Amino acid sequence: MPSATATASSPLPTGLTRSQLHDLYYYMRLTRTLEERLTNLYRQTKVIGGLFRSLGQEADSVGSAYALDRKQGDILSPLIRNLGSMLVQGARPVEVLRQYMAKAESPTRGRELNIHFNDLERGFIGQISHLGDMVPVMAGITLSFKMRKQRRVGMVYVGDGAMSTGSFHEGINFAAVQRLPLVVVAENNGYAYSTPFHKQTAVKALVEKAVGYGIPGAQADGNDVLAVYAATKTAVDRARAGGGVSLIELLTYRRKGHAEHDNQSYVSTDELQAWEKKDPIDRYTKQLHDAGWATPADLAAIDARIGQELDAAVGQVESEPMPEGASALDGVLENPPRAELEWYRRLHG
Amino acid sequence: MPSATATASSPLPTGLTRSQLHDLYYYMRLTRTLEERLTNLYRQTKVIGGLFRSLGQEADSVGSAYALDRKQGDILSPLIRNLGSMLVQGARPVEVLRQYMAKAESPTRGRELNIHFNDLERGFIGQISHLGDMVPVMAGITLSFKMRKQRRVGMVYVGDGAMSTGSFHEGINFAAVQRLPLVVVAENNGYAYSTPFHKQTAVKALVEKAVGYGIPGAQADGNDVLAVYAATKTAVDRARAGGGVSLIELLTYRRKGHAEHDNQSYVSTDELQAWEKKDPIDRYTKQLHDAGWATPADLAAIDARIGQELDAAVGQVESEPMPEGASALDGVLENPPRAELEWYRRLHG
Amino acid sequence: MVYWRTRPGLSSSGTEGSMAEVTYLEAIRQGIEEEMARDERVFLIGEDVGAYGGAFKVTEGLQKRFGEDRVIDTPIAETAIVGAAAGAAHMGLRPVAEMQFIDFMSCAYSFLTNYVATARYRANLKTPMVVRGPSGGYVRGGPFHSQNPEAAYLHTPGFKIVCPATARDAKGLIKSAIRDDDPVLYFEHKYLYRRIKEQLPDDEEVLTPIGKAHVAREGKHLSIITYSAMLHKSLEAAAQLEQDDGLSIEVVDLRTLLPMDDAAIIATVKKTNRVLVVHEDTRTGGIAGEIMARINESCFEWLDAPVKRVAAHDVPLPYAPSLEDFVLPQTADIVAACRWLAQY
Amino acid sequence: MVYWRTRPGLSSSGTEGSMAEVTYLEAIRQGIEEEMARDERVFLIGEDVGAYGGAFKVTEGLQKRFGEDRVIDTPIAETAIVGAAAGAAHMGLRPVAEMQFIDFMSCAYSFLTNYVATARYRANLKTPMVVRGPSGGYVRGGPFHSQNPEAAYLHTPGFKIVCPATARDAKGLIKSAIRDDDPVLYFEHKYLYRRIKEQLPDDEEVLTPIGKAHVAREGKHLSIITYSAMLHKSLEAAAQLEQDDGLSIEVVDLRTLLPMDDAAIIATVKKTNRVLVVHEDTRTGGIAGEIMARINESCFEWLDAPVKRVAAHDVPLPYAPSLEDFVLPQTADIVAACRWLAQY
Ligand SMILES: Cc1ncc(C[n+]2csc(CCOP(=O)(O)OP(=O)(O)O)c2C)c(N)n1
Ligand SMILES: Cc1ncc(C[n+]2csc(CCOP(=O)(O)OP(=O)(O)O)c2C)c(N)n1
Ligand SMILES: [Mg+2]
Ligand SMILES: [Mg+2]
Repeated sequence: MPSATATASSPLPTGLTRSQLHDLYYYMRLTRTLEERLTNLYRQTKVIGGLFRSLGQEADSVGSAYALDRKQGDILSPLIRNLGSMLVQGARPVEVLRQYMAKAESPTRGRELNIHFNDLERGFIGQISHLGDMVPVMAGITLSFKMRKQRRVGMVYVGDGAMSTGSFHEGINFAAVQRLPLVVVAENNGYAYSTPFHKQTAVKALVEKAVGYGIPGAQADGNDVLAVYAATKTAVDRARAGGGVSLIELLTYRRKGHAEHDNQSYVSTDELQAWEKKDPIDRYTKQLHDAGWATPADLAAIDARIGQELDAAVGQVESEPMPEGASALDGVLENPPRAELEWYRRLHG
Repeated sequence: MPSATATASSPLPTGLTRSQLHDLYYYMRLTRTLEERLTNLYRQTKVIGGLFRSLGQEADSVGSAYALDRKQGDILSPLIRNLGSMLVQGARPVEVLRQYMAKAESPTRGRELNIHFNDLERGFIGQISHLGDMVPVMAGITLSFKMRKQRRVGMVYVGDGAMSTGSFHEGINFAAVQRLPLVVVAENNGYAYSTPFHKQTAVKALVEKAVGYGIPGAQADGNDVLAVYAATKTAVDRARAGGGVSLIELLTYRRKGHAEHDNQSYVSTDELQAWEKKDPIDRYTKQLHDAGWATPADLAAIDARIGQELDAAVGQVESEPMPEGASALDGVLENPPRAELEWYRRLHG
Repeated sequence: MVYWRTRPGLSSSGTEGSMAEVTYLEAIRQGIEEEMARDERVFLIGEDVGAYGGAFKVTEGLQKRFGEDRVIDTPIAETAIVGAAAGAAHMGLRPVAEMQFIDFMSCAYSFLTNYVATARYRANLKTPMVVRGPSGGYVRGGPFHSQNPEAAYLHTPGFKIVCPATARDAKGLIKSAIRDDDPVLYFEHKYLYRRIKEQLPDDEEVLTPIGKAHVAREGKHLSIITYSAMLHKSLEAAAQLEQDDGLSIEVVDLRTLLPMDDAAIIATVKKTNRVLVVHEDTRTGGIAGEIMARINESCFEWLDAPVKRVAAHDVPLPYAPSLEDFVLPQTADIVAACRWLAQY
Repeated sequence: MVYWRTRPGLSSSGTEGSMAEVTYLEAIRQGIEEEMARDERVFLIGEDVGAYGGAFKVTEGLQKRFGEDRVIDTPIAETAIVGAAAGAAHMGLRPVAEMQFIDFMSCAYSFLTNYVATARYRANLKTPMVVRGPSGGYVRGGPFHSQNPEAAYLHTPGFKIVCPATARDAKGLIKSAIRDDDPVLYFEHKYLYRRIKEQLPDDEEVLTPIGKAHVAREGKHLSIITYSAMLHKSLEAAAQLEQDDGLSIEVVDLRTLLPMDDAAIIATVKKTNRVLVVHEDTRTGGIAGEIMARINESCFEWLDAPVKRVAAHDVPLPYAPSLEDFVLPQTADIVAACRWLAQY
């Protein structure tokens, strides 16, 4: 199909290799399959806390994160639906599984839920639940890049909903004034929980908000991983070159409820079906095939590899222990106040 | 001078009468003279707390407030530099003097400083110090207008500095989504305390922020009272007709320090002198004379009347008593918890 | 909503009228719905409260009944929510603002403490509004979906704070809160939402006065002063101690934290002379400190033992079950503390 | 900055080195300046802190010395300020964030309590940052320029909180705060800025350990536990009571509120057996409650009288002098309370 080829070939000038194109597929498929495994575990009540899916948004997460340069030490701040971005930055499925199952060896040792975990070395920092707050944090992280004259870039995700928060506004404005090397990825997936876009903001598109901060904005089809990559890469390059903050709006759609418990009663079947047809993985698969960048066998091999990886990971994590209760007490401060620890011992001893 | 006449005559189609034109002069002059009296009292250490001047910004306050319709029950929320707006809405100099001198009969009975006081009947609500917070409040007030299908309009002032706050963002966005009858007056006076415009925001003009909220924006020369009136009136009319929120940027300049204690070391003399030449009262006086809308005698009579009014007010207020200490205790809640009051009595009895 | 109606005569409370079994959550909804029906000035505002009926479905069906004007879905902007509520309240309306989780109320902390709490005092502005939402742990919600924010607001003069522990009080207090002329912070406990049920009268108005504690269990050896979900753990502990140790424990449910019912506190201290304060929130800076201070100030001579507190450990609340169980107060902790006090 | 230097030998503390008379405000500036000179990771961020030197001129001259990169003027956005500080701190920098008035810290309350305080615990992220600014009343500043926010933060695990009362501690604690690996809230008292002066060594490093109280005056009949500006009123009261009543009052300056120096509190209670807690903040939900709870828990048997508190009345602080004087604690209140306790 010529149209697909046209869409796919246009971003190629950004210089992706065949193996990188396969990478993109790998991360999208890994994201989806991992989430499917999590859904199974959730139904078996093995998941502690809610389960948040990014079904239909994998291209948005993967394509944008892929535009960062891991070797340069770029850092991104994902939201609950950016599992794909974290995987690109090197988060491992086994870590994600441990988190969701509250295992002792989980990155947060059973303290903070789901994908809220960090590794600044690999280049990701976990969000807190309070929406918008990661924007000022990433302003601070990129401020450190600027102060130290490092050529590193930061990326922060915000949903259509999160952009209504005061923290978003304060953080992006500060970053814009300071011309920090920050890419703000605005994920327009149509809803914030049950709230549709038009009850969230009176703008027609999130990219219009860039104007109010005096920064460049761009829009891309969030279900086209190469378009996402291209748009984000431009912004990342601009940031690295000292051009300051950009806002990239990715147009996509949340195909599941806010979390697994939400049956999406507020969404029409038509709408859902229309977006199912725009599935980013199906679409990319077709692009790869049509353009001859991957054979069905290539992709089947990737799928198989992912299946094996996840089988192993789930098997391993399921049998791991939960944390010891008393381990909950340490680590609030560098030097825990001694008197309080003694009191704990007395109470529980 | 033809240019002045041209500027002045253009807004007349908005339908101001000769006596209304005199009103505008009266309020601007009253604002300035009252502030000058306050400066004297401040130097005599009779003012409790800081003194905030609006020198050079009187047109901005007066022209915008004058666009409201007091008979319809419009309500505005002034900031510290909007004494003029409050006077237009019916605040009396004697109230302002009582506030600044912390008198027992002051509108807040000695509780909240300077012009932070309300009269919802007359149509003004006092700010709290936390910048930006009055935007959500005015969203709520205008929400009540909308819910009750009243044809009333609200107006809220924000400075170039206050627009960086999260509260501003949350409030204006909510109002925009709800299409509330609200006019947001953005006063661009070049500084927030010592912070110049370009360290506050990366936009070139505050009016650009309207885009990010999907609302109409307009800019006017804030030192031209008729231009201010015309721009604001358009927005007020739009709000009353159900057209929702507008943002009006008024370009002006803060000719004194942030408050009386601030010597403005961070401002160049050139800049100050340039703006002195654009003094809004001088300019309006000239307009009135040139266009034949007021004779020098008319204006001299107004000046004299103001002088007398203020002489009387200052004389009266100066001799008034401060509040009784124990009056500090009542009024935190509708029904004060009895036990606490008893405790107070015991302690102080 | 369909409530299971008990047959007349089966009603546990012994009143004559018709009764229905109502969960804590349904009780809140009933209270709101009755007030909305009774007073057209009452309206709801919050994230997803309309068509969706709120994250926990507390406001389910209300937009359908009362329209979009009276059940307003907002952007994600807690300061805008409480700000709009405050402005509307000044104009004579009676907003009920929902925080989707009470943890996000912190986003409106500045507005609430500086603007709302001071409005009457500094400006003679009436602000009859309610801020409500799900608080509390025991649901593996982690540090940002389990908070108990009462201590953060206790400190600011100008609020009333209520924390219902039973379905009856949940209904009675939301109704009183909506009718109150001052801002009321109404902290629901999400663990109780669907876990406790009560027979409530169908045809009689349930109103719980703000500012009045309730002796949930009479006793003579020792008093537990508590509120919200901890009432149930305290009652459990009291029952166990009666059976195992023959101890008679009085359990006082504060219900309202501000204004605090000093008279009820003093009465129970004078009766039993030994006090345990139990709350779910972290220990340091928690509500217990204030209660202990008041007891110490007003009836020190009546104490036969130090007042003790059982509270959460001073850490953000982890979500792993083993950790959450360790950090939060459990019935066994209350039992142990009571024994310690009884032997003192 | 030019400090007036005392002649050697005139120094009140009796040390050998060269001394200079330094106000509380200058002491803070010196502390910051020394740390900036010592450690290039330290930087300042806040509203008007640069060319203007801050609303109270605490940071005057520092941008000139250290450049715009290390003294950053920000938009009016407290969450952005502490957020940027936190992010930079994660990356190994050591930000000192100024709140122009501490009253505006409330605007960053959610970020501070949810993000900053929990970062180490939930995510093993280091956040070595200081948030500082002018707190306190007695300056006719009204409800929004006089606040004492310590109680609002005491309640959240994860902060250290310091409240210096003397110039020496102001310097010593800001330096320790900047070197600390955890977030420190540093509450200055604006009434003290230019009203107290002290001889400080020029050539010796002043470091006050975080977490250690200081016995500012030894005594045997009664203890006052206090901090910040109330130290001075307490010392005044103690002197007066010694002279007029022959009472020997011990005055303990907590200096740090979190972690609280339990050992020092217990020691003074065991020594004098009578305690008055004095703080400037409002009574209900204030710090005194926590202190009283700890005393009650840890040394109840040593008390010969109830612990009492002198604090501000539970109202937003009015600006009219007659009202502010009535609402805030005065030396006479402390004297009266001490007499009551001594006679108990
Ligand atoms: C400050 C704040 N208020 C409310 C919430 C509750 N909440 C969690 S996710 C969510 C919706 C988020 O929508 P959006 O930003 O569009 O992201 P999406 O879920 O669509 O990816 C809400 C309201 C929150 N986390 N933070
Ligand atoms: C949230 C908040 N932070 C800080 C301050 C301290 N402050 C008072 S006025 C002011 C400058 C305001 O500038 P702008 O909004 O431009 O108004 P202008 O003074 O120029 O009229 C600042 C920083 C405040 N009042 N509120
Ligand atoms: Mg969304
Ligand atoms: Mg300004």
